[in-house]
Amino acid sequence: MSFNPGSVIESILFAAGDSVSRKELADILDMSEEEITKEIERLSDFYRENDRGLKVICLEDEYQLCTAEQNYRYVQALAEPRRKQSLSPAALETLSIVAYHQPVTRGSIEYIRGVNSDGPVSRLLERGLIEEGGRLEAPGRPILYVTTQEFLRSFGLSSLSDLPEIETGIGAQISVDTIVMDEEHLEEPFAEEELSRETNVSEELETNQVNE
Amino acid sequence: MSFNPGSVIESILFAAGDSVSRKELADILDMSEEEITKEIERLSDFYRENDRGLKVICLEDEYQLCTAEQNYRYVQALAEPRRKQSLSPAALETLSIVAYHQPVTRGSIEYIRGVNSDGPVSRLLERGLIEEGGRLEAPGRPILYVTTQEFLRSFGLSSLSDLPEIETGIGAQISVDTIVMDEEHLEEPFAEEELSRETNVSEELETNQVNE
Amino acid sequence: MEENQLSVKLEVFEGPLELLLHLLKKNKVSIYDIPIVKITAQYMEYLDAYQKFDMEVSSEFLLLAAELLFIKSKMLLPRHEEEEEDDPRRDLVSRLEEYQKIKKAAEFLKDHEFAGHYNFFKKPDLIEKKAPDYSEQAFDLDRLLSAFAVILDKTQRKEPPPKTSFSGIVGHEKVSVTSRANYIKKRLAKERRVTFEALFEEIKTRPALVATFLALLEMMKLEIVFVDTSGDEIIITKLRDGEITNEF
Repeated sequence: MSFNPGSVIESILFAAGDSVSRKELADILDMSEEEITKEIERLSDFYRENDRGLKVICLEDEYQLCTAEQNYRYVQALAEPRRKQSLSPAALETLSIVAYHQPVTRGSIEYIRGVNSDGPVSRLLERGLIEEGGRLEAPGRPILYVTTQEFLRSFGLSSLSDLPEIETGIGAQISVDTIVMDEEHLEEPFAEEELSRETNVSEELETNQVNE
Repeated sequence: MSFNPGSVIESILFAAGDSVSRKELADILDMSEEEITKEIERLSDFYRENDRGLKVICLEDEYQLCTAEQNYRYVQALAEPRRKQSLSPAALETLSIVAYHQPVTRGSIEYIRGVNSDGPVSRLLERGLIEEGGRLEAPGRPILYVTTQEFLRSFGLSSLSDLPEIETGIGAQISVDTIVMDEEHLEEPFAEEELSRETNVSEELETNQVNE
Repeated sequence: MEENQLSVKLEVFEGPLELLLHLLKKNKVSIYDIPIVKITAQYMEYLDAYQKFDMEVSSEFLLLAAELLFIKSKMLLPRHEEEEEDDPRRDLVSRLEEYQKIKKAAEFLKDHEFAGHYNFFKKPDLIEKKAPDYSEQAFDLDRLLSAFAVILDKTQRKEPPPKTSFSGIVGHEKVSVTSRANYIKKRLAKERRVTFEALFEEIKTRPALVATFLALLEMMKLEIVFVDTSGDEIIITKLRDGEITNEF
């Protein structure tokens, strides 16, 4: 494999876990400091253009790798592992469908949502919010899904009959909002525009903390 | 900017600096564990295809970031010099026994090796390649040893299932551990009889050591 | 000379089982067919050689010697046909089998001993806990309410009567709190931090003002925004994304 300065710098900065001076990088890679500067710029561009989770920061004439700020809150979640995680809009949609149409097959869920729902279904199974409730007597005997007791507990319902009635002609259109969660469940959905905003605010937050 | 799971995983693994379980990633990203597995594969491919300086390693069901080996000599220039200290044949033998028979007691190790193994066991404990993994529910409640994540990392294994199956040829493979620990092995023809004999031999060995 | 070579070899053995395997290999016999008389004799020779050179023979070697002698004596005794299955060597064979297996495994590990040597790892980052708990922070509701009163007062002067109760207005003009929450979110996305006064500046009608204020309070409660009443100005910043789904 040919010598790839960007790759080498990435390895060095990663392993260092701290800032490394331009001079030191120049020495190790046997390149001039100007060349190092260019390589760093190239690496930064690469990270940005490919939407990587890393970022190079420059501190005087030292460089350091850090996590990209748009992923701030996920990294933060690492420090608080017991935090109750919110469900994604996809998972909430899927859960609504199971709640209102149970027992229901994966096929029906996908028909209603109009997209493949393997991910959300597995996620809900893992979280114990839905479970298998038998098989449909039809070709292939597809699994039927039902909500669990854990579902009732999590959403503060004492029974499925506590679910609000939905007056839509077509039973298919169930909006996420119809299942109103406890406030703690009102976690942020990862809407596209939301996320980009988040970036700004994270920066803002950090700035604030520094200033305080 | 849209939600990019690969980027988020990269940030998390970077910040963690240690292995992070698939489950924890699934919780933080609100994705199923299968989806996480796929994202990890995608990230690995991305690193390889773009000749990055990083690499994702899998340790059972945990993931960790490390530097790519092709940049080894550059990173070495920065880091503290690493000694490449080989393990003695005795330590390698002992490590093999722990790897294949875990959880395993010192008594069983000695029975299989036929010699006192205090030295190699301590050495492996010091190097962090094995660790205590509970006690055997038997008289004296002897310590059970298991291999560590460091063992997998050092030997470049993703999982204990990466250890090759060792062919021994004809005959029932009877060892202390398989008989004592796994009940399924008790189905082997001479199992019960063996058990009583082996117990005697182990005891003999231990008595010997005490006398020394 | 001959004996010297022998002693050098002796030192290399990890244990009695390795010595035994060595003897079997030298005699080109399988572990499943141990010529016990011959092997026992050779084994004893080795131990004698040890002692001759005043080298310490560990108890394990002696233990196996005893075992070999025991097996030998058992095999020399006349046996009944049906007892064939109970070969006195069986126990030893299974141990040798297991030991061989371990030797092979050790070879595999030896080959991979430095597989991970070329990867470097990073120390964990110190991830700050969400240091300030905004909900717990001293918050001056009175100050916020009086600030809002000032804004309402200003609008009232601009806007002619009739006056109605807040809830009536909200209901009547159909200004939803959710839509006002979205308005606040948009402002925060654009400006990052907004002063309380600036937030209400462009709002012209009382129903919208009240709904916006309610939305702000709700977003504070849900920790979507942080309202800082400690400084000269009341500053609103966003804490996280979030929706207000329930109308009230």
